[in-house]
Amino acid sequence: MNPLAIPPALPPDTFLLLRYLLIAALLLFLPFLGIVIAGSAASLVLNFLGRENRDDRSLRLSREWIEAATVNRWVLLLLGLLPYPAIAYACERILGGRTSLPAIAWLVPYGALLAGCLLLSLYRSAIRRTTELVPALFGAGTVGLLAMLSAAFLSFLLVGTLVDPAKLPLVRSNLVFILSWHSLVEFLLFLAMSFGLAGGIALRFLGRSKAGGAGGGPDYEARVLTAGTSFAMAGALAVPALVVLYLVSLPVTGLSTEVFAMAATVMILALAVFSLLYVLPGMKENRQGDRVTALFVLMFLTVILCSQTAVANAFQGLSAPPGPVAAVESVSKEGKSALKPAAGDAAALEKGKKVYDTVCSICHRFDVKIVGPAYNDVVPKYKGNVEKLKAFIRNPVKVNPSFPAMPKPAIKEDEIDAVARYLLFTVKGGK
Amino acid sequence: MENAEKYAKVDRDILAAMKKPGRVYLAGLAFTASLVAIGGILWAYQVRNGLGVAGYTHPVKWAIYITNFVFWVGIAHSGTLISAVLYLFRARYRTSFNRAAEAMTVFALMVAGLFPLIHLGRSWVFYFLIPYPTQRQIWVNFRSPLIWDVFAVGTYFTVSLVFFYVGMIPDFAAAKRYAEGIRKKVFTILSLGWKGTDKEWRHYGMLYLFLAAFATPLVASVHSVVSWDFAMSIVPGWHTTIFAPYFVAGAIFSGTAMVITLVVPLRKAMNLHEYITDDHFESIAKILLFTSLIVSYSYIIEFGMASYGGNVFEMGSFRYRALGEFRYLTWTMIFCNSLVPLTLFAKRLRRNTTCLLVVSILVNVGMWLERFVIIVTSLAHDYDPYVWGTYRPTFVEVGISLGSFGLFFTLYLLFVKNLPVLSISEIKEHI
Amino acid sequence: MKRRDFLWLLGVVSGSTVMSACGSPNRSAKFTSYLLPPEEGVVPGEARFHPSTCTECPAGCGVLARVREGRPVKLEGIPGHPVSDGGLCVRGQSSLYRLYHPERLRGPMLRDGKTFRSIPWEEAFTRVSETLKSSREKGRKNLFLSCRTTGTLSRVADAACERLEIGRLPEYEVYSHSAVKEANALLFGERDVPHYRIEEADFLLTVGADLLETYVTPVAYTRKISTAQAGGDFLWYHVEPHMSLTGGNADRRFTVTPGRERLLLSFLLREVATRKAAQNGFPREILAALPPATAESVARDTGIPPESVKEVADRFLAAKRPLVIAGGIATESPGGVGTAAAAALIQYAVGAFPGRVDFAGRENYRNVGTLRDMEELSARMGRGEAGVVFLFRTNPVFSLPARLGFRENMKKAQLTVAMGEFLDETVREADLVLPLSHSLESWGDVEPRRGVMSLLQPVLPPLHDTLSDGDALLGLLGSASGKGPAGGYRDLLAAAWRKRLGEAGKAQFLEKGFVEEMLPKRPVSLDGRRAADTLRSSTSAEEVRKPVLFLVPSIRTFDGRSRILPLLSEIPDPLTTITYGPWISVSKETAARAGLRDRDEVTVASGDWKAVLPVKVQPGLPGEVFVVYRDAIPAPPIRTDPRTGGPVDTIEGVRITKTGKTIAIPILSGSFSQQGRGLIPDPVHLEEERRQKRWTLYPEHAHMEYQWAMAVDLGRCNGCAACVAACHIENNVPVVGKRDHLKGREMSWLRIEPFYEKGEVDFLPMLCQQCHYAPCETVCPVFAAYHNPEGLNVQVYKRCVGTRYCSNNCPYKVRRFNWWQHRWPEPMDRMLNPDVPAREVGVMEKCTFCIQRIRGGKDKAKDEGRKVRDGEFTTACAQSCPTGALTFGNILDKESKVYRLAHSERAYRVFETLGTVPSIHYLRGGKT
Amino acid sequence: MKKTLVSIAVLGYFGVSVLLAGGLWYLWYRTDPAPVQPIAFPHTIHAGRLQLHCTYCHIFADRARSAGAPPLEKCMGCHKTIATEREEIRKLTHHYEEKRPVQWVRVYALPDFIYFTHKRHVKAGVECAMCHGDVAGMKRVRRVNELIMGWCVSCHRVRGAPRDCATCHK
Repeated sequence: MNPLAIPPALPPDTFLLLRYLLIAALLLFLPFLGIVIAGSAASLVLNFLGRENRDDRSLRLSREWIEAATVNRWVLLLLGLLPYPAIAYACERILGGRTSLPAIAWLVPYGALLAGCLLLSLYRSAIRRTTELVPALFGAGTVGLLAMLSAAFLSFLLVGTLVDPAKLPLVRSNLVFILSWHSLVEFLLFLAMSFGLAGGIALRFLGRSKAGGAGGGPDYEARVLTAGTSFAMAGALAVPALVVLYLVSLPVTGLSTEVFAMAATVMILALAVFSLLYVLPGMKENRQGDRVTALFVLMFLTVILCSQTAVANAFQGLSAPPGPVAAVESVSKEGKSALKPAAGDAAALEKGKKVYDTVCSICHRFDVKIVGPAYNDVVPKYKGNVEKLKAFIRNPVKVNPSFPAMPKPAIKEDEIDAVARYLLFTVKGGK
Repeated sequence: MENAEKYAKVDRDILAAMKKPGRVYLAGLAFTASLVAIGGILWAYQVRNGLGVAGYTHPVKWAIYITNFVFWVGIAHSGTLISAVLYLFRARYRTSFNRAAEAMTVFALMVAGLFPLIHLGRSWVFYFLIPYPTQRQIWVNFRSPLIWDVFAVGTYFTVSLVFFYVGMIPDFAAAKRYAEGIRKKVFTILSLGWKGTDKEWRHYGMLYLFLAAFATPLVASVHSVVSWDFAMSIVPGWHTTIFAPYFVAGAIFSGTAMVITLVVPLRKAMNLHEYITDDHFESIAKILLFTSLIVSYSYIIEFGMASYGGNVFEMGSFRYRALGEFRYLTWTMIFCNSLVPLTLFAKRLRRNTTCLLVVSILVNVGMWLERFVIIVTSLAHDYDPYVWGTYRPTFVEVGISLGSFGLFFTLYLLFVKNLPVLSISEIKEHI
Repeated sequence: MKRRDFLWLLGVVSGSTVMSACGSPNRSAKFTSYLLPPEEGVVPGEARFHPSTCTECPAGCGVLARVREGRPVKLEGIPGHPVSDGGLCVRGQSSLYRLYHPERLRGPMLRDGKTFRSIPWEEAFTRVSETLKSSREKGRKNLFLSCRTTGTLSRVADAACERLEIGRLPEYEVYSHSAVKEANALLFGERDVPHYRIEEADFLLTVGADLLETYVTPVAYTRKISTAQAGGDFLWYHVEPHMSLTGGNADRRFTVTPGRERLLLSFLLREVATRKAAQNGFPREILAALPPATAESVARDTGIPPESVKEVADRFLAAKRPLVIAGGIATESPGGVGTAAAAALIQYAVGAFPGRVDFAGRENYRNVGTLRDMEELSARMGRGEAGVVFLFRTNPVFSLPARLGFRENMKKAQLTVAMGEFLDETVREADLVLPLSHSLESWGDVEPRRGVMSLLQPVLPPLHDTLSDGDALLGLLGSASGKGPAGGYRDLLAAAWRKRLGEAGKAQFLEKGFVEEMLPKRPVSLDGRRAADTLRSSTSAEEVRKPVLFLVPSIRTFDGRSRILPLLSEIPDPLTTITYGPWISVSKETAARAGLRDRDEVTVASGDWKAVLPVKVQPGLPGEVFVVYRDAIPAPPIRTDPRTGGPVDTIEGVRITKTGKTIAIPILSGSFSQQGRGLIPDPVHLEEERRQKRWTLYPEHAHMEYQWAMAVDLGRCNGCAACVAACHIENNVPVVGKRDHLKGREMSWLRIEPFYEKGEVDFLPMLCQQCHYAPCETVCPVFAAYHNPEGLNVQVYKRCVGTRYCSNNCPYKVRRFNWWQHRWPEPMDRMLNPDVPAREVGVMEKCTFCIQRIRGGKDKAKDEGRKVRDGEFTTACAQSCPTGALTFGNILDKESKVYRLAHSERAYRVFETLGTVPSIHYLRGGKT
Repeated sequence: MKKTLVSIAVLGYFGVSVLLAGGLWYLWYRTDPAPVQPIAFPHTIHAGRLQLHCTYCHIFADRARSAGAPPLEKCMGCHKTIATEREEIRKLTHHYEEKRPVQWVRVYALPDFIYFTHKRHVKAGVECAMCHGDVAGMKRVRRVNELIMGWCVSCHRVRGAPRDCATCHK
């Protein structure tokens, strides 16, 4: 694309719509992705440990957790794969003009996502049949997790490009410039919240089923409690530091008081989680699953809004001006098109045009009225009488009450003559 | 059965070192700590006022700080040498030194790592030296030996730290049985749940061997790179091909000396006579003697090359080194590094720890002087006679250097009281 | 008038042009909009040049003041100026420091016991006029003493003195050249220094006159000599009793026994008269008056080897257009007038008048009085005859010998009114202090030489509450006589100029900054008898007793008036490389005999006068001869020459005693010898270096359009250090002070290295060599030092972390490190060149061929869609060089001057064996 | 006991991070991208509705390093007669009559170690809006780009403009 061209402006409302679309999609996408990642990670680890030291409770927990995390494979595919195209579309449109990312930049994460979903669902169905996994399936799960992680990270990189429009022209020429600290930090923040959320889910849903089976019973519940709590706490405690880092890593143009406010909100939410699970007495015994989950979902919402506000700020005022250049051009063109100079006074007309451009055009145009009236309305009144027009220009008098009196222009006699001729010549019906 | 007792005894003897500290120890600690404080204050003073407070002059723009850097990196070497290399050679006497040596390596590197920063004109922008993607879109200059330093020393530090830690894992396990309170907790965590099963020992052996093999080449590489700081420049007196082997030998020389300087008192203070015997000292002394001979040889070569090289600048530089205003330092250095160690040809002296202590201390002094002489004299009289100058250190440099020694010994004292000073597991092996 | 408003406006702006150092300004950062559109052609951020005249010494060289945002930031010579022709000496370059000096007088002050209290100008004037009246009633005489004044100012002073019945005393200059004037008066009836057209001579013999340093108008002489040398067959012999920079630069230099110069000259005169001038009617009685002498006897008396005496004589006779100039230390010793007379007669004999020596364009020293005049003044004041005594820009308390008791006698006057810029020794003693503006703040004109008028014009509004010289005088006149002339000094000047030059001429004068009237050459008539008497009367009674101490003017401080300029004490003295003095130069043999080494403290005594100074051993100095610069010794023990009334600056029979202590003085040179390292190589050595082949592992630097290079002609460089000062000012190089100099931490980017080989001195300007394979670049870990596409070794100050590795690895040691955060005291900070950032503490800095000028030049060229033309712009050092020793240009351009020079057979590079391939090509000097 | 300690510690940690965020906010606020000007000059009217070209007022944009603010005389050229009664115009008139230059608040500023010239960029065909954004659409001018090195370098890369450090670093 031509580096000299000023990026065309998106119509404001389109921009707005796109951002709403983006927010909605992310809101569907991220928490879900988070749950899946954290849940499957937990499940994998538990499964491994369980098999290592023959611990049924771990195995059970691992199974329940992956089930809770990926409600079933359809949901997995649906929520995992549907919102992404929307995100891609929105970003592409917003970027549009500044740069267009190569398709690969969009497809790779999508592929990763797809693969992740499939592998994880494989793992899930396997673990429901038997907790004693064959290594292959366990491996499948692990790879799926990694795929999910990478997908998440890549999409953060892509969405992150929006926050730094100044860098966009580079992105296409060499993709490495997508790399940015704030994407990384945001990703970490996302992970923290995901683990918190997973913990909340665990507290809410796991270990409820009184159905015995291998390793049920109260100590199992205790186990769930500890696991869930520690996840939620870890998430909550990690959040504030990461938020601060996030603020640091945001480009300055992205900042605004709102952004800071939202950041603060996130911290407060985290604090709430902490106090629910630790400070407030007796809260720990009866599980706080639903509350914690809610809080973390709220955090997700706030963070997404926060980053989108940053995007909005970054793009504010960055677009083509409603070309005054173009306007001036058009006028002069109009001038040219109109005047068919007779051999002699071509020079004079040129001079007149110069005077017009430098002096008169501040207040007058031919077609529109700005400060002063449009020439096409007033000049014809002189019926081609140069002297009369010159006299007016020499010392203007207030004619039309609806306009301020014209100040005495600081131009020399010959210039007055030239511009007067030019006007009379140019304006249709001037002569 | 009786083995068990022996093992228990070993545990007790060695861990006895970690009993409550005595007055002398505390006094020593207080002293070294105060040195650190002084050094810190002086550094702050220097940062605030600029490097002018140091004694630098126009030609001599590197001096004591770089001397200390090279000195400490040199000290660091014996650690890896004694533990890794001797481990590979299956040298049994190593067991009594390796822990002390490894600790020394790590601490010496910590101290050494500070000096490049202290010596920077603008220490607050040290991060310019680290290669990372910044918004400025500019990288470090990989041609510069200083960058090689950053990598070399960094790698070396990481590896020796890991080596040090891995070596201690079983001992932590042992130590946690005797320790109590917070210490027990820490040891428990550090021992990574070491149970001492055959499987663990098998893996452990593999890992340790690998690390040893991995660390060994570093012995050569790191100090070669450090020597290239000088050899790669065109300063007469620095620009020599023999610098790499010369410096490596020197490093091992000084390192070994430092080990002796540390272990002799250590053995006395914690009466570990039956674990650190005179045979051990004798074999270490042999290393000392050997490296001393190499170093002396390098001296001869240096002066030889200067004299028959026919390069007027080189000649001038070495004439100044030998006869200039720093000649006393030069000759002291030769005395300490080349003559004094010759006494070790006598077996009786090799086995006499006091004698060894004296020699080793002198060698340390000598080696420090060597670096000083090489750096300062070469700079003071280089190419253009007009800018020939001299150098006198100020209290700032002296204070900071003392501070560095303080830091080193503080760390070391803390080490002997808080970690097993001998490799329990290996001693047990050799029982 | 218009520009002054504009200046005023910019004055407003300049305050706010300092920007915050971070990318986004904070709320306090402001910028100002003009009230009126700036006048045509004025573009903010672009420099403008305004012609004016340098007033650092009486020579009156033309300067172009480079003005940015209403502040002069650099002074450069005006090309084509009749005096300096584009040259400017080290003092001239530094004189910006005088303008912005923090210790300048800020307003009129009245003595109040021991101290002063500041008063408004009106009060000052009224007080003066009242005292004038009262003293007249008391029958006391009001006196006006000034430095050498010329042009309109002189006339105004005369007029004012006449109107107010103030006795205008002969002007006072430390170096009044009274012996030369006296001789010329006796012989030709012209009491003045003639104008020497050295460029027209083919053989120049100088006796004692330090043409290149301070003698009458040094820059002019420097230019003339280098023009003559460029012309081809030109020889320059120098005879002097000590060792001077001038001597070091002559083709041959002979040391003569102090006070015996006369004998050599009269021998020469005899030779000339008998062999050459006999036919063109040279008065016989003069020949008769000459003491009989043979080459041998002269050699015996003067201590110059006979063959040399012969050589001088033969050369002189062989020359077609010979010229001899006697002056300086040779004429300020006993019998100086004899020396001067002999020289003048030789000129006459060889018919140098009026072609090469012309009184038509005399140097306007006629009104300058002698030491005797000052004795009288002091005596009159002592007798209480003096009423109001005006001391106008002069510092007699410092420069007059103590025996005159000037300081004490000042007290006896009714009111002493000191007019000057600083609170110097004299001003401190005065009762009333009237501060004067710097010449860059005031209108005026000077006439340094008959027929040459040079303009003084303000380039910035006065920094303090001061008046220009003329306005101050007019103010006095106005308040004292009730009615001064209408309008200020400026109108008066305008009128004067209009009268002298006419409207057109005036306009041209204002634009060019000078006018030169072509005066007809004036032949002289010689009074033979008086001449003969003069020669006879210079008897052998006028002998100089050794050991002798010479008080000589210094190229850095002239007669001491420039010693307040901080920059000048940072720039090393060319011969000794000492920056912060004072010191006494001692010859090698004397030092050896007395066991003196550099920095040893000695007491120098003569009669009841004594001083304590550190020693510097000076090669080339004859035994039993000591040299101290005039600025080092306040109230020096100089005698008055009974015949001329001028000063005798040779102190005879001094006693030098070693105290055993040492005094720390910064001697920058680590070695006066090249240590056989061929910095200034002999051809042989050069050849073998040339034959070396070398190769590199790194990719070659590609230079597309430009590769900047410089040629340094060691044959032309005379070590005057003007370039050093220029570099300092242009690049905001800080003045770091004595403490750092003692540690060898000087900051100058450009230094001049003197190297002595058997008494002869060679100068080697050393600046960043801009190597093609630069050792500094490869070792910088952060690319702060890198090679730019135009062949410069650029230093990015903001990127530098200060490892100082680059400096270690630089064989030329031309990189300077900021050991401290250097600050410029208000108002000196206004002197900073906005195109160059002030470096932060802890970064390395260096010469980059004035990259800001390169940038400007390329910008201009680009606007006009062309490449930079050769010589379109040049570096500050090259611009300042009075002899044109430095040539800067684009070496890729085969047509350029630098290309030609770099490929001449004289060209070589320093330390070529190292393979750094510098862009600076030195041209081996070789005394012709 | 232990519990309270831990909770205090954690609360402290939260507090610190909130404070840090506050500090960052202050830092950002100090360099407000849209500062209030002594005279509320609306670019929306002049550059927007009247469609005056930037160089009409910023006359030096294509001639010198700094684009320059218009001399008050220029403003008065029109505002002697136009909209004289408005509050802001009155301020302007006062300034003009009292010969008191207006002290505008900087929106963009470069550090003093940077050499930047508008002329070169304008002549290279960089539209003003590339860096200053849609000024015509701003009632109060807002900084739309932080002039940080990476930003400059990016553009120089894309356009193949010189990337020699000495191009911009004094």
